[in-house]
Amino acid sequence: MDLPFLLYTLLKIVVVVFALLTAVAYTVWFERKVVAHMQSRWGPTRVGPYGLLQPLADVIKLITKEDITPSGVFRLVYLAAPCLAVITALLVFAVIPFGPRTEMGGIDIFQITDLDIGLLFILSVSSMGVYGIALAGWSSNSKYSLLGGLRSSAQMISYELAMGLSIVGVVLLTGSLSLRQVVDNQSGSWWGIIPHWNVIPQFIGFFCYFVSAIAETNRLPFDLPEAETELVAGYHTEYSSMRFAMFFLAEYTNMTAVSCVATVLYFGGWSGPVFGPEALQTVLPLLWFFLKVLAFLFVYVWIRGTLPRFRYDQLMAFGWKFLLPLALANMVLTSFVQAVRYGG
Amino acid sequence: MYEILFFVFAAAAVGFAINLLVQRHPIYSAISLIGVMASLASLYLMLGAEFIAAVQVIVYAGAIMVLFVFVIMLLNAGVEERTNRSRMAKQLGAPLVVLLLGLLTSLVYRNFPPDAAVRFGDFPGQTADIGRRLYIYYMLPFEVVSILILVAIVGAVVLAKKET
Amino acid sequence: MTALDLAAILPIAILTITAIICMMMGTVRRETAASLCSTISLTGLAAASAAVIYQRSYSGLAFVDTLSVDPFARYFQLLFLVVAALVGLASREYLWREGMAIGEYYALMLFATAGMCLMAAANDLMVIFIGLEISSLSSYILVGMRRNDAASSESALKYFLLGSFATAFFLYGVALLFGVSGSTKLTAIRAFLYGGQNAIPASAALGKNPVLETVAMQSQFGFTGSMDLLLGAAIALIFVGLAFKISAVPFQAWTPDVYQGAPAPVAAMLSTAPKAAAFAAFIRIFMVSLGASAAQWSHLLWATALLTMTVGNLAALWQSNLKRLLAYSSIAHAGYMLVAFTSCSTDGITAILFYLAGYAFMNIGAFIVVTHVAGPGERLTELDDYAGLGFRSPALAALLTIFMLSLIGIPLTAGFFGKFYIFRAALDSGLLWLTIFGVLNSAIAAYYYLQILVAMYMKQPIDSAAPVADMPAGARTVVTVCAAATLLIGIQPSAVLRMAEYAAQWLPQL
Amino acid sequence: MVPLSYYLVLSAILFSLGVAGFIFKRNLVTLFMSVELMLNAVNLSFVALSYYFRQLDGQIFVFFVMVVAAAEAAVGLAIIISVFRNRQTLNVDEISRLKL
Repeated sequence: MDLPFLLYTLLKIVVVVFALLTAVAYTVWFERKVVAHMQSRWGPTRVGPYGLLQPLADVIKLITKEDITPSGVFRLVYLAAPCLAVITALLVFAVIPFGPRTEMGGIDIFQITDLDIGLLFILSVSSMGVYGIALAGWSSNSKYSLLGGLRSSAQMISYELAMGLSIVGVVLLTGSLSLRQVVDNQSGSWWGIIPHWNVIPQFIGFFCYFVSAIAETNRLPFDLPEAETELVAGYHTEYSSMRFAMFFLAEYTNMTAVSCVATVLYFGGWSGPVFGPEALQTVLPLLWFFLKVLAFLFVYVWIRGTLPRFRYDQLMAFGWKFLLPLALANMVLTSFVQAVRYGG
Repeated sequence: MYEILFFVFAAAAVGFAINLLVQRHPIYSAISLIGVMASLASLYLMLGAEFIAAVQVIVYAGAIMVLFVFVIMLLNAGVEERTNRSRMAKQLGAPLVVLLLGLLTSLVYRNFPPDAAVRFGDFPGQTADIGRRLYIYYMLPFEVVSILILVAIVGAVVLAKKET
Repeated sequence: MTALDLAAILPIAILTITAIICMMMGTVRRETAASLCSTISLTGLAAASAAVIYQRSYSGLAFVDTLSVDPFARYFQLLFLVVAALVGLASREYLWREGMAIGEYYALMLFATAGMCLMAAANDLMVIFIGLEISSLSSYILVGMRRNDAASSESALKYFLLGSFATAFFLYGVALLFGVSGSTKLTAIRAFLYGGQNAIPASAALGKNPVLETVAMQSQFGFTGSMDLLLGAAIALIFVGLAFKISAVPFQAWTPDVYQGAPAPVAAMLSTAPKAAAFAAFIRIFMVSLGASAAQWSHLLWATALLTMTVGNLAALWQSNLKRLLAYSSIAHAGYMLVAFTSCSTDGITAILFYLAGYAFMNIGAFIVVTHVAGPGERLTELDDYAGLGFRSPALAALLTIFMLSLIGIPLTAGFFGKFYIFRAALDSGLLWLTIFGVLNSAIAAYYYLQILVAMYMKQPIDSAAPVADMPAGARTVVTVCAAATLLIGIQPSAVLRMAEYAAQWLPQL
Repeated sequence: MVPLSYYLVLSAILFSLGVAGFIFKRNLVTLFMSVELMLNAVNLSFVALSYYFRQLDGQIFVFFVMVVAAAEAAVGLAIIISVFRNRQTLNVDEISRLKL
């Protein structure tokens, strides 16, 4: 392992994290604006043009607020839980390819690292995400937090199953766990019009993935862990200031991560029409990728603005009795088709 | 470089394992065990077992330990008390454990050829090969563990469900 | 999938499917569920037995050397199926009486049987491990199925904790054995230990790896001097894991508590089938793979056999609870079987197989009688509850007498020939002292079995003792069958003996 | 370059620590976690030996051990919950029948 490689990788990480944090801040703005317009309101308008500086103001507010650590909490875990939530959310981006392999000094600049087991890496990181929430709920030593934490850990392990199984369909089509190969496998089109995206053969898988992803990120209509009407604010009831902001950050980072993964797995990643001069050709894939992710974020917000919250038993029944069998059926069907196609 | 990494992760694993023993609250023990598992996953990576490393995190740390944490939270388990019996266990068990430790380590250390060394990248991870081997040579165990999982589901439901 | 593969997996597949059907019976009304489930499971067990018998025309290794089709496996599989049928039939009314989950009970029992069948036929430590876990997990759950009874769930917990602890030892032993030989296949390990060849099959090696040959060489050279120590550790650890399952001393501590807390029919099964399965794995691993180092492990067996017999019998002397007493007696009987195992000869193995069959009938019979006498909630299990049983219900007492006499080893019962073959095999192998201790132990054992007979026939019933109700049909059939089989084997042992001999002869000679 | 035996020694140490936990700890859940630690130690041995033989059987064994551990965890925790319902305690010593 040589030094330039290390430095380049570090640089990539810094850039991605910085861009990501900015993007997340603006996702909040985006959500507030979209929901507001859906409800015939204006949303943030005062800070900056169209309220564009609102995220900045929010960050400043959250940082400068007093950080209260309630007495009676399990201190170490209480302090570590939000960090855990953020770290696991950020780690997913280590394997996401943002564009085609573009080398600069022998190093791919559009992906931090291309793991052979990229998909498994994402699954393993997201399976660790539950600890941040569960431990936050437990360590707060408050009944609302505890119930929120319990709910969330049950919800997340339940929907993780459906998520993992729905991804298997894509793996079966690709024959690899590397995200770059998944995207490469989706290049080209049928009859020159319909792109080779996995969402077409795997629409059931995509549906399962997206629904369970929403549940995994604890977003509406699956946001029971923080259902304010029942549990005050769920697992982060006792948190304030920056620590609260970290949960907030983790949630939106997770949303972005899930959108990125959905784009890569089902919507051809960066693939899209590429034209024009060379510089444009390099940048266009990034733009397509960005637009696709943005579309997913819009769907997220749209769902939030439209659907009511599930009841807890409905949520569990939906996950176990509907989504899981559906994902299983999709997996069996896909493997059957693949076996017939490449039967030997 | 890799020597350092090995020693860092090995020390982390042992440290977390000792912490598991020392901590009085089960949730801290659980967190320590997660630490052990994460350190082991890194060691698996260094041994070229990428797939096992990922599965270690997904299954062990991400599913089994979540279940543990969940149950600890559900039962609201408190700090464990020390009772008379535990003192007795200590006096009887301590020499036994030390004996076991000494025997196992010396045996393993002495009897494996010292020139067998681990070089990173010598045995690159072969997830596809594992799959192929699993489905061809180990088809029977692979199919049969499904019975085991079914047993576990039935058992968990029978034992833990509410009275009807 | 070849015809051999199909024949090898067929009994297990039938059992699994039957179990799943039983599981779905949770949806029908409780009144019908019990008889329905027992009928279904009996049908399934009969079909599985037919499949086992059908296997006779095949032999060899199936599923790429992971499963062995041979008479040894078949003998054990038939034994498990018979035990499951007896226990299943006997617990029909019991489940209803105790308000337990019926469909799940039968399903778990069949799953456990499937796991044991797998253990008996496995040719790969991995498959043995999985079979062991299937049967153990099912047993843990069965033990704890009387959920509202603190004793039941506590004994399940104890069984579970110690069981998984022992499994970890077993696994570590497997890991070391894998380290020594480079394979988990029993036949490959045997080839390595006898021939000194590294057992990595050519198919396992990844073609693109030039290092492989040198590594294989290295390990071979590296091990020539020190293999014995590592192998010894592996044997000891595997021994610990399996000794727990057959409840050999000093790993017997769980047995009385678990048998006492478990539902009585489950205890009847635990004392026979899983023990037999553990013996099957034990014999197969040690005789097939580790035969080359028999000199090392036969000493271990000698000491364990002696301790197990003695501790089991001595502890049984002080018991007043019948379930506990039978538990200690089952420890002692495991000790007798270990005596035969110590001889490491075909005769010894034959004796174990024969003994297991006879023991299954007498012990299940005894446990079912105890189940019935215990009454609702299993309250009447003390020795005093049996006072005057000979007058209160003579038939029940007579049956229990047959089982007790057989457990003592009185002639004309299965127990007599069982002990006879065991001690003869031990004497033939020159284990004089062990035989003497064994006979002495049998004499001690007679005391506590006779104690029960004394209570039944020579003590006045306590006034408050309610008359024992008539035995329900299912249990009555089972007890009758068990008594008949005990006597039949005791009078005419040749049929079972021939089967046992045929099975034992299949094993490689040491 | 780390000698292979270091990995195996680490595995032996972790295994012994697991045994120690099983003997010394009093909380049921922690007891069970000690068993999990032992299984993890064994897994490390398998992976190291798999590397040593440059062959995947060891890793496949680990895969099965993980499945078994998951099944065991489900059943074990269900048993612990059912004991807790009857006894309202997780201390081994207070569960009278459990003479470990």
